[in-house]
Amino acid sequence: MFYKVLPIVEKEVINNKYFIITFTNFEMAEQSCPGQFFKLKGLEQEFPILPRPFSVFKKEDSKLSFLIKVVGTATKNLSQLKIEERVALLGPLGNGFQIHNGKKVLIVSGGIGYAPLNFLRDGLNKADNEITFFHGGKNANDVFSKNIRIYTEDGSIGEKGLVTDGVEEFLSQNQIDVVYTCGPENMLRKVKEICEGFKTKLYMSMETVMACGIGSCCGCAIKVEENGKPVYKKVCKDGPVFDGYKIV
Amino acid sequence: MFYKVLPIVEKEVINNKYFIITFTNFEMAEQSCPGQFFKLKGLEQEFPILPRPFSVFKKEDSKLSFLIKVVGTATKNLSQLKIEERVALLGPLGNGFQIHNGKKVLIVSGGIGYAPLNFLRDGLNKADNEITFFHGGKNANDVFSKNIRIYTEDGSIGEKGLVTDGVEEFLSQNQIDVVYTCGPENMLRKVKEICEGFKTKLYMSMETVMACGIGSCCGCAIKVEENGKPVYKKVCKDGPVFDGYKIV
Amino acid sequence: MIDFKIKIGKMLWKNPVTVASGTFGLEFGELFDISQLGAIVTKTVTLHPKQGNAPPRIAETEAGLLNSIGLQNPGIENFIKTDLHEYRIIDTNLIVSISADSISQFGEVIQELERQSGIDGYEINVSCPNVESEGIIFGTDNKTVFKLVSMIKKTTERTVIVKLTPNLTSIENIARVAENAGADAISLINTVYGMAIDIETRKPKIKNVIAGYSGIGIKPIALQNVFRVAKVVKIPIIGMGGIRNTNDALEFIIAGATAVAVGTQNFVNPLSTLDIIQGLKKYLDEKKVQYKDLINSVNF
Amino acid sequence: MIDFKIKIGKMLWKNPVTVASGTFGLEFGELFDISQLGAIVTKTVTLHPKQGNAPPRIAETEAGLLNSIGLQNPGIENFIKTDLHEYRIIDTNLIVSISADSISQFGEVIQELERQSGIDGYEINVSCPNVESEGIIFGTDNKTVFKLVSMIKKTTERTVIVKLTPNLTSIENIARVAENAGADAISLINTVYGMAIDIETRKPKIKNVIAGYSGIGIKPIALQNVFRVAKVVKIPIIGMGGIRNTNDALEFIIAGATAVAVGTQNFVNPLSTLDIIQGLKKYLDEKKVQYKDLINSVNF
Ligand SMILES: Cc1cc2nc3c(=O)[nH]c(=O)nc-3n(C[C@H](O)[C@H](O)[C@H](O)COP(=O)(O)OP(=O)(O)OC[C@H]3O[C@@H](n4cnc5c(N)ncnc54)[C@H](O)[C@@H]3O)c2cc1C
Ligand SMILES: Cc1cc2nc3c(=O)[nH]c(=O)nc-3n(C[C@H](O)[C@H](O)[C@H](O)COP(=O)(O)OP(=O)(O)OC[C@H]3O[C@@H](n4cnc5c(N)ncnc54)[C@H](O)[C@@H]3O)c2cc1C
Ligand SMILES: Cc1cc2nc3c(=O)[nH]c(=O)nc-3n(C[C@H](O)[C@H](O)[C@H](O)COP(=O)(O)O)c2cc1C
Ligand SMILES: Cc1cc2nc3c(=O)[nH]c(=O)nc-3n(C[C@H](O)[C@H](O)[C@H](O)COP(=O)(O)O)c2cc1C
Ligand code: FES
Ligand code: FES
Repeated sequence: MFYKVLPIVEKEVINNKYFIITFTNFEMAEQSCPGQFFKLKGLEQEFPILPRPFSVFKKEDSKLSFLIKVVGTATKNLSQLKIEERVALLGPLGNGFQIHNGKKVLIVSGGIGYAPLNFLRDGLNKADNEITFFHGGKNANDVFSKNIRIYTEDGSIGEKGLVTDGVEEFLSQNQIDVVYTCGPENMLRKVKEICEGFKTKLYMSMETVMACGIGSCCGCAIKVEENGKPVYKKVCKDGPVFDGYKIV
Repeated sequence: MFYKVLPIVEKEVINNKYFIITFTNFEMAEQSCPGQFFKLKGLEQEFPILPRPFSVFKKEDSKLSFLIKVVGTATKNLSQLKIEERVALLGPLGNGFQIHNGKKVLIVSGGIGYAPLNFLRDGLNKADNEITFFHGGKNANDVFSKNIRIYTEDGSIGEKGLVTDGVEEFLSQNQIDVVYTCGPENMLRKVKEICEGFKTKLYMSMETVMACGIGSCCGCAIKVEENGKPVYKKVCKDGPVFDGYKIV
Repeated sequence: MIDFKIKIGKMLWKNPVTVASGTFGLEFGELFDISQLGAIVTKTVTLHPKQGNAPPRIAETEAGLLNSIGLQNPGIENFIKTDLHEYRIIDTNLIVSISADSISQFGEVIQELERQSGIDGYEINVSCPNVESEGIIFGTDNKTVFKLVSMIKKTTERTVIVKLTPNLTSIENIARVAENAGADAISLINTVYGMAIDIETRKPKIKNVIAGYSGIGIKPIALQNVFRVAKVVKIPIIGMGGIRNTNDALEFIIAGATAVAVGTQNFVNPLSTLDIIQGLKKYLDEKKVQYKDLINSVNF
Repeated sequence: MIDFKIKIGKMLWKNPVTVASGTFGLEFGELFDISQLGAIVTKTVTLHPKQGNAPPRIAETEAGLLNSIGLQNPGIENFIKTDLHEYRIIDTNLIVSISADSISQFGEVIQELERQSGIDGYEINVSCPNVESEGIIFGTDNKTVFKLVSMIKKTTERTVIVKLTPNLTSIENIARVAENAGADAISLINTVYGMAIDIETRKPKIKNVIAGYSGIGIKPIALQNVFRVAKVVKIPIIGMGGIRNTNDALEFIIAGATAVAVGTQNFVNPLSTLDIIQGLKKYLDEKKVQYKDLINSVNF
């Protein structure tokens, strides 16, 4: 974990909702694993106050990229930064995805949930997993790769429907060991329901509002089952990836 | 007095401290007199909260220009706006300079105090006054016109010294009816001292922190002598121009 | 057609939006038709003229405003001769904000105003020191508030609104006391005590040192005060503190305010009250909610 | 060489900068050498483990942060077994923040801690309800504070700091009471009550509804509290509330704080305490002032 102020070295605007920014830092990149995240804040941007958490989307040598969706002020502010402008980064943070070797895995991604799963895919590939990647979005604007199975609510690209429709079908026809997922709450709930039926392993990346991001403030509590009892865990430190079946 | 959101139609960066922005609005321009001011705030700029007061620097038909010095956050924010970006304007506000006809007048300007005096000069010209214009600044960067008598503290342009040095000399050699002045507090105090000796009329444009700008909040109080007694006047409404001898 | 007429005491407001005392004046009439407001609250007036505090009286902080105007006002007699004449012909409710040094002086001010027509209500500003009890702020002392409000209620048939200060341990207690003493409504919050220092000169940014803090920085504080008071009183609440726009106003209404007042934001956008009136209409329309169902509707 | 060693009770601090309870933890040690701080204040610990409040516990407002963590902590026994072991080897002052439901429970916590070495002081967090007196917040009741602090002073030789809540009518009174009861220092302010509502869902943004407001939006409030307390007590004050940088820290010191604590800003820039230590040195150097001459030096 490091705190550094770095200039943006690359910026790619995907469409008016999504963009990618890239930083170069050897130490930060070296330590980053799939599922981990950074807190980011434009150096000159006073408000909103809290740096926001973003998953590592891609790592290439010393380069770290973040895929960001504009949803409110902090993300809008970040979207307005230009190459060379400076961002304060804290990370890598949290526990990433557990990567098994040589398994049959399914990745289920919804909307911006794609960000950590994109990086995860690289990790899974290196560990000789057989990967199927499902991604769902509202429309073509929410799709970041064509190389995977796509569902959109309006059918503007890929299949029309919810990504979870495809998951159900796929799991009933394929023997899958592990499911990795990240996306909106409703989708996660549905994925969990489906996976329960098929008894796959299930890793879920969760979101809560964060303050410190490093486990000090207890702000990011989430209720998780532990030894049969519900307890509060810290999404920033104990997660963001949890055993999906343990989320209360 | 109007409240309008207008796009910047012209912008001139004089140097890294000063810039001029121009708006077009017939009604606002029509009502504006020398010495009056507007409150300005970039429409998308939430903090600082209060719009800031700026004197009318130039009026040409429907065009209103402001000469602005970057001193803190609000002025920095304004300096970063580009043509077409929108600014909320409230004005014209306050009582401007009283303009007499056919007098011998001296204008004494210090730093950004030049802004209202530049517009004043046009008004005085129309009323057949014989004008001498003294301007002082720290260095060449604080000088906006070469057509006048310049003093700089470092001597980088014009005479080396304080503008008030020149005023003393000038008044002792010339019969002047009216002195108009705007600038830093020390300068105003000195100008007053000098003018007292020569019994000229003296109009001073004053600055205080302002909230409403229209006379409602009593926030901009300044102590002024009235009927021999000190009373609080509102710089935004009773001023910003006052009889210089009455400032306590 | 959205209907959001509300009742505050004996007053019927055409909409729930007004202005916070001291942040508004007749000057705004040059910018818009101020009869469109649900009510107008005047600057606080006192028995005798007050010249106000020494400047600087205003300073901006990172997220709000500090002020220490010191209730500058021409005194009740001049107020009646000048401003009141103009205010009373404006076709909306007129609420005169008043303050005094002692309970009896409050009485004198009200008596003067009772002789005048065109006034619909009084807002009792209790955020100032009571010379009769060692300068303790009226609004922090339950007994004094009870006596004061009871006395005023006996003196007038007009609507009596008590404006609370947030600078105390229990806003609920003082609100209950005001209600029990007969207050028709409560408005809150007045400014929060605040201070700022210029580190170069080491001077306080406000000459009077401790000042009143207003604006967006106090919104969370104001909201919780409104919410807590709404739980313990039945009379309507006029909520204020940092309201800038429709969304801010909605938070106050949901928290328990029947009406909202705009203060500091009048200095930023003098038309913001109108924007809020429009914005509330739009929200009610889009959400298909009745205004009265929105008030005090926190969804736990 | 700038010397700004200060004394807080029996503690000698190498510089006047610490952290606000609950906003810091051993994790920061991965980012910088936390022995550079004048002192470390732990999260508040209680006798029994506390699971904390239901989420959401954190929400950002326009100019600050709302939190309602609910004092989540592993309880004193686990604290001693885990965190304390790591804290005590760090070469700076260790202040354990404690809270309890009753005076006697405060006593039990202190007794546990008294058996442990490596602790330099206690910060008594009195911003929570006292079950023995109908849930009234300890820190708003003069008598309770007097009893509590007197009891603690009898139990320990270590430095006792009382951390005040600003949510009361007179911070001066409670500060005086704490001093009279023997407190070695006062720290202030704890969070201000605040609230925010999501207007789409009408849900409170914090599950627990009323929360603690911190960050830059409370700075003017914190400053005036420090200023007022500095006028009435002789013991040192640890000032906090919205401090982000050297300039903010200087305001507190000029207002009367002997030391400053950084809270919410730790979430923004985890190294801000170090920046402030450096910045203060630079200011003293440039202005050629002694640190002690800066404390409580408002220039009227
Ligand atoms: C572990 C983690 C990884 C994430 N990875 C990505 C990513 O790779 N790409 C991406 O676009 N988004 C990601 N997010 C979500 C991203 O953090 C939010 O979209 C962002 O904080 C919104 O800020 P805003 O000011 O633009 O919006 P706001 O208007 O402030 O908030 C919109 C929503 O964002 C969330 N949010 C607000 N403040 C915080 C905070 N302090 N901490 C966390 N969430 C907050 C809340 O759910 C809120 O309702 C991630 C979140 C978490 C917790
Ligand atoms: C009637 C009048 C006319 C003016 N005309 C011009 C002009 O033509 N060009 C120009 O560059 N400047 C002018 N000024 C000064 C200008 O308003 C300030 O420089 C500006 O407000 C600074 O804002 P800031 O945020 O950049 O700086 P800050 O860091 O906020 O403040 C720097 C200084 O600006 C002043 N200031 C701060 N807030 C306010 C406020 N709300 N109202 C008034 N002053 C404030 C204070 O003296 C403060 O110390 C005028 C001021 C007044 C009162
Ligand atoms: C400049 C100024 C002057 C004020 N004068 C008064 C006053 O005379 N009487 C009063 O009851 N409140 C006064 N207030 C308080 C406001 O009415 C209001 O309660 C407070 O500012 C909170 O609202 P806001 O955050 O929207 O400004 C004043 C506030 C400001 C900013
Ligand atoms: C997330 C969070 C947790 C806190 N927990 C505690 C706590 O356990 N004990 C305590 O005395 N104060 C606690 N506080 C209050 C801070 O110590 C501090 O008094 C307050 O936040 C004001 O300082 P700031 O504005 O710099 O954050 C907490 C504050 C925050 C933001
Ligand atoms: S955000 Fe602070 S503990 Fe997770
Ligand atoms: S700024 Fe409000 S009266 Fe002048």
